[in-house]
Amino acid sequence: MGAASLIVLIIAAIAFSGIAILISKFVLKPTTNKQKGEPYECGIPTQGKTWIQLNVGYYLFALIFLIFDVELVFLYPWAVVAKSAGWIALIEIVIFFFILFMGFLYAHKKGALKWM
Amino acid sequence: MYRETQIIAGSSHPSFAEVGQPGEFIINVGPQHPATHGVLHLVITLSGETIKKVEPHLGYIHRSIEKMCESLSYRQFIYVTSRMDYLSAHINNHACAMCVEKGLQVEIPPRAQVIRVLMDELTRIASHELWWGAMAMDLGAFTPFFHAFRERETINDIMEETCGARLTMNYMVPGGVMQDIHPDFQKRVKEFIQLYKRKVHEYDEMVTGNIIFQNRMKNVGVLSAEDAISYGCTGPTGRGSGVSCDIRKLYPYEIYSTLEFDEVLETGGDSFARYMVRIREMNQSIRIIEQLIDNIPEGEVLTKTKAVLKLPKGEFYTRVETARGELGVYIVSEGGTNPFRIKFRSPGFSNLSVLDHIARGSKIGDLVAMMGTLDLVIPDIDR
Amino acid sequence: MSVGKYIKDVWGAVRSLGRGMKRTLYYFTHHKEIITQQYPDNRETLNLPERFKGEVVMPHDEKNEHRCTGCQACELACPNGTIKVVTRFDMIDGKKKKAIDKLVYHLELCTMCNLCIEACPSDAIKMAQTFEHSVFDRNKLTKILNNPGSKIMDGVE
Amino acid sequence: MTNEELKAKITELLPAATFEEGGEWININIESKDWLSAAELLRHESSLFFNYLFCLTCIDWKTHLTMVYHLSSTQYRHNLVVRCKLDRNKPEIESVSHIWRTAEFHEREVYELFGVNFLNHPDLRLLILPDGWEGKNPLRKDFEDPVNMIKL
Amino acid sequence: MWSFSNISDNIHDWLSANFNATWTLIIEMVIAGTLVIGLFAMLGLILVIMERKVSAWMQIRLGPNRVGPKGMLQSMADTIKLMVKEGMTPNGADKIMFNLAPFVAMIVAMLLLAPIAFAENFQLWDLNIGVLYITAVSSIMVISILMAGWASNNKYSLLGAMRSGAQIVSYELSAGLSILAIIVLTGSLQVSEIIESQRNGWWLFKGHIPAIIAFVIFIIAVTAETNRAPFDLAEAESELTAGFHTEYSGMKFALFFLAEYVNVFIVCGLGATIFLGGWMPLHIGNWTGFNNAMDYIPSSLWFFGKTFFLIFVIMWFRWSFPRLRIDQLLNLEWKYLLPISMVNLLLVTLMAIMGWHF
Repeated sequence: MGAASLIVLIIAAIAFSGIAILISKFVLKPTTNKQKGEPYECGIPTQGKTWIQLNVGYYLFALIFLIFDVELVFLYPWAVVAKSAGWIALIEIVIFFFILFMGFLYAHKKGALKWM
Repeated sequence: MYRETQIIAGSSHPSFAEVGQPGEFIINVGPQHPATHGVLHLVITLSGETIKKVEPHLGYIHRSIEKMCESLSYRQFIYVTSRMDYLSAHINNHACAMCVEKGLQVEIPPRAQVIRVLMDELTRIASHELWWGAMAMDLGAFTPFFHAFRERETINDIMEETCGARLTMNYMVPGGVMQDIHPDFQKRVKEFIQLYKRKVHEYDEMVTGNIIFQNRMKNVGVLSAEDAISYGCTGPTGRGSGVSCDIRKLYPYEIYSTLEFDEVLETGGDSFARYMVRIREMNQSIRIIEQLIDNIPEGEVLTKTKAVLKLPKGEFYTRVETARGELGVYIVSEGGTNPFRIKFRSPGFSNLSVLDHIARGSKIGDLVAMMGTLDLVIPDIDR
Repeated sequence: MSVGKYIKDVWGAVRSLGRGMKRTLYYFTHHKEIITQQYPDNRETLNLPERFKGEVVMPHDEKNEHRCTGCQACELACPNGTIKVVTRFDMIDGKKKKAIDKLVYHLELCTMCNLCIEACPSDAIKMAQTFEHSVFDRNKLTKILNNPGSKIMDGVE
Repeated sequence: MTNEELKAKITELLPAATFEEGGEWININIESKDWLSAAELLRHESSLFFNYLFCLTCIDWKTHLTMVYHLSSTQYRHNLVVRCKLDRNKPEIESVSHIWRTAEFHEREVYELFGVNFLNHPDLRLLILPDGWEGKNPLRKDFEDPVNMIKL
Repeated sequence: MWSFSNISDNIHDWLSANFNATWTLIIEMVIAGTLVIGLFAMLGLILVIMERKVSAWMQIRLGPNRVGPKGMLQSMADTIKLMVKEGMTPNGADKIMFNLAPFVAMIVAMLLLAPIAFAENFQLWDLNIGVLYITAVSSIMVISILMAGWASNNKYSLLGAMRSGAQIVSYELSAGLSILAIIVLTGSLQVSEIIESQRNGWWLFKGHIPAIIAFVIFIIAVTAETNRAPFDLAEAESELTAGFHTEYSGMKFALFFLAEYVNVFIVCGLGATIFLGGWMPLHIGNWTGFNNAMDYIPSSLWFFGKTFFLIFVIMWFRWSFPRLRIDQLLNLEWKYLLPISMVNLLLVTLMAIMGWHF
């Protein structure tokens, strides 16, 4: 069916979720009370702000990931032709991995991979 | 007869009014949290995933058992203590009955002594089984919980047959035990021992030997021996830190001095050591039961006591080893039919107090492992 | 970390996980190990041990007679006021004789501690093996144990 | 150490303490103002070495309060009971939570249930009772629970 | 022989005979959309009951057995229950983001269906970079989780979302590398070609040990990517109650739930396609009789059979293991899976060049 299928899928997803939510909206009468809308924190009112700056630990992995994922994208076209390119491909990838691994080791040594 | 009391707990905590550094936030774990197994409320200060401070807030199910006991007679108050540490109800009852007997200065018949010890050890196994399952569930493995319940239910069935209840038995009374054991008791206990021996290797396969589990437990919540003593940690929590604190060995009561069993000690002090202490303790309990099950002496199970018990003026203290640690029962008598004051030194209360000390600097996931291995039973803490 | 130790670590980890998976697969394929009880369906075959403490009952014989003398030992023994004995005085053969009017039992307060049964000198009450106590109205939990019109058995003092 | 040896040793080290007969363990009475120094002595004196406080509680005698400390030594396995009489209207005693860490929670419990004020306690707040609970101390003998369920 | 491709061809022929090209396309799109929604709903129902039964049997329980024959309609009842629940939005939440997040999750899960070959010649879009497409689109999933976690204005949700962010992006690397190991052997990213290359045997068997290592790493990585236990840190019910969907209720929660299960299905389908030959029947060497017998089983059954086997394996993990801690999770990825899969990729390349595989 080709690329048109993507449109079908997106519409299907929206329709499915939309209809499901709408049905549940129609089926019941919402009730309200004071506590209902409070964020759940084991039944205790939450203290302090929730939307705060978070520890850098989480983001560091995103950064490292970014670097590695870009390398991974390079690998896809290489992988397709690797078999036909033969030894050149292997040598190339060894060099590529060597550099990548050095970067990895550097990150490891710097403690970027240790959770803080 | 009933009136609802309005208790608004934890509405404002002065020490937490101001929030500390940026990136730190305060999270409430409990009273309705899957990992607290009851209504423990922990206020945790977090920085990212790292715990800066843990502060327990208690009292959600505080029934003031100590006050209640002051208005109950020496026969009656024992039933309340089953509701303290409900997982080792027999041992609580045992401690209270022993304390009253100490005051009355009665000897209990040898048959009752053996039955009491047998029941205690069965309770200990049942309690550890539940702890094992619940702790594995806290760490995210659901299956062991059900496997542990299979063995635990067997014990509960045995209890039900003899004592008539599965959890809060009120079987031990001053002077002995309430009823003689059921005729099938010995057979059923032997069957249970067989079942346990057949299944015990599964504990190792499912949890103990599992690499994920070991990594979750090792070097988590390390408690040194000095701190364990200073914080009053007893039971498997203290013994995991290498503190010899088994009351059954140190201050033997009933027939424990004649029995062959080892005090289980681990030196790691981390969660894994506490875990291993309990696992090995179950084997020791099985060993005690095996020694006794064929050697229950014949005879009476209940010494004749007066219908209304009166303790002489004085103070009486007994210490027993429950599944969680040292339980102390302290009765102050003024010579009347009711205790003047009763204090229960519950093991969970002291074990909880160490949580803040060992949890600082670890992750949220570790907190669950620590709480699991401290084996907190909230009614025991709240009493 | 040497490469050898690295490989050994990985192998050890895989093996320990494999053991756990073997165990769960065993139970997955062995349905006879299942321990679930089909509770409301197996009501007929459900056997509770005779000592099971369900609720306090007062057995009556076929002549509608019970053994309770109204001595109030159970009321005194009860730690939380579950039992209330209401007595009256019957005139039997010109003598005043104490007998129970009602024995009120609050199931909602009862903790099944068995102390009343131990205290009873004439074995008038016993524990029943019932356990399905839930009702929609709390008042239904307050029970009167003696049957209407019942009287004390001969020979029980 | 046996009880007699212990008694002799304590008489020597704590002349202010008075002994009380009864019970399986040595009982001593100490003035509440002497308690902190006595506690440090009991904990750190190498021949006594009471490093384990296994029970800390309070008794309301209607005329006065008594703090009861059950001490034990994990090294010598001897036990000691220490009592301190407190004024019922203004109960005050030094905290020992820096000597035995377990005292911190137990003292908080006694603080709210008996109203004993522990001086120099690091964090003397309500532990069990709900916030805003003031003045009434449930385990005092004159405390009446307005919602007491059972009247016997 | 009965097969999906015959049916779809017949429909297509009938439509083109009766309508013009535009209408044919529109009607086909409508049919496809309905089918996809049906597949979605069915997958949700089947996978939920499957999970509950698998967990029950592993836990020596019976599992749901009251609704329908042997409890098979239990998930239907659950759906109805979720439908009549109120899907509420908490007061302090970012309302737009909060309500958008389940939609994003669903769209991502739905989009992933495009290149999956359900049977012989039965595929929505056989694009030439099919595998890359799946890896690319599936990483959008993390956005919906982050949206949900952040918008909820709940600390548990926020922590859960942050965890899953770090987790999903990390495990994508080793998942990608283990897929690449097979891509090196096939020399194509197109799903149909990958399947075609396994006509004489599945890559899991043809690729010797490196392929098996790649397969194991792939399974571990996708378990982590779909937030399934033992890597369910985003939900971690004993630590964060329910993680990023703590505040979701009713149908909005159900959509996340459904999306998670469909994601599991898709990654398992991808695994089945790459390692186990997709809809290719099992052929062993030159056992002609055996091979013919295998051919007789419809291709769709082969695909679903393999996929459900992999789903079972992932469920098996879930009910066997405890949860990892966040730093251990990332250690596992960066210290073990990534280096191993890199070395493995080199091995596979060497193998491909030397022609050591069959």
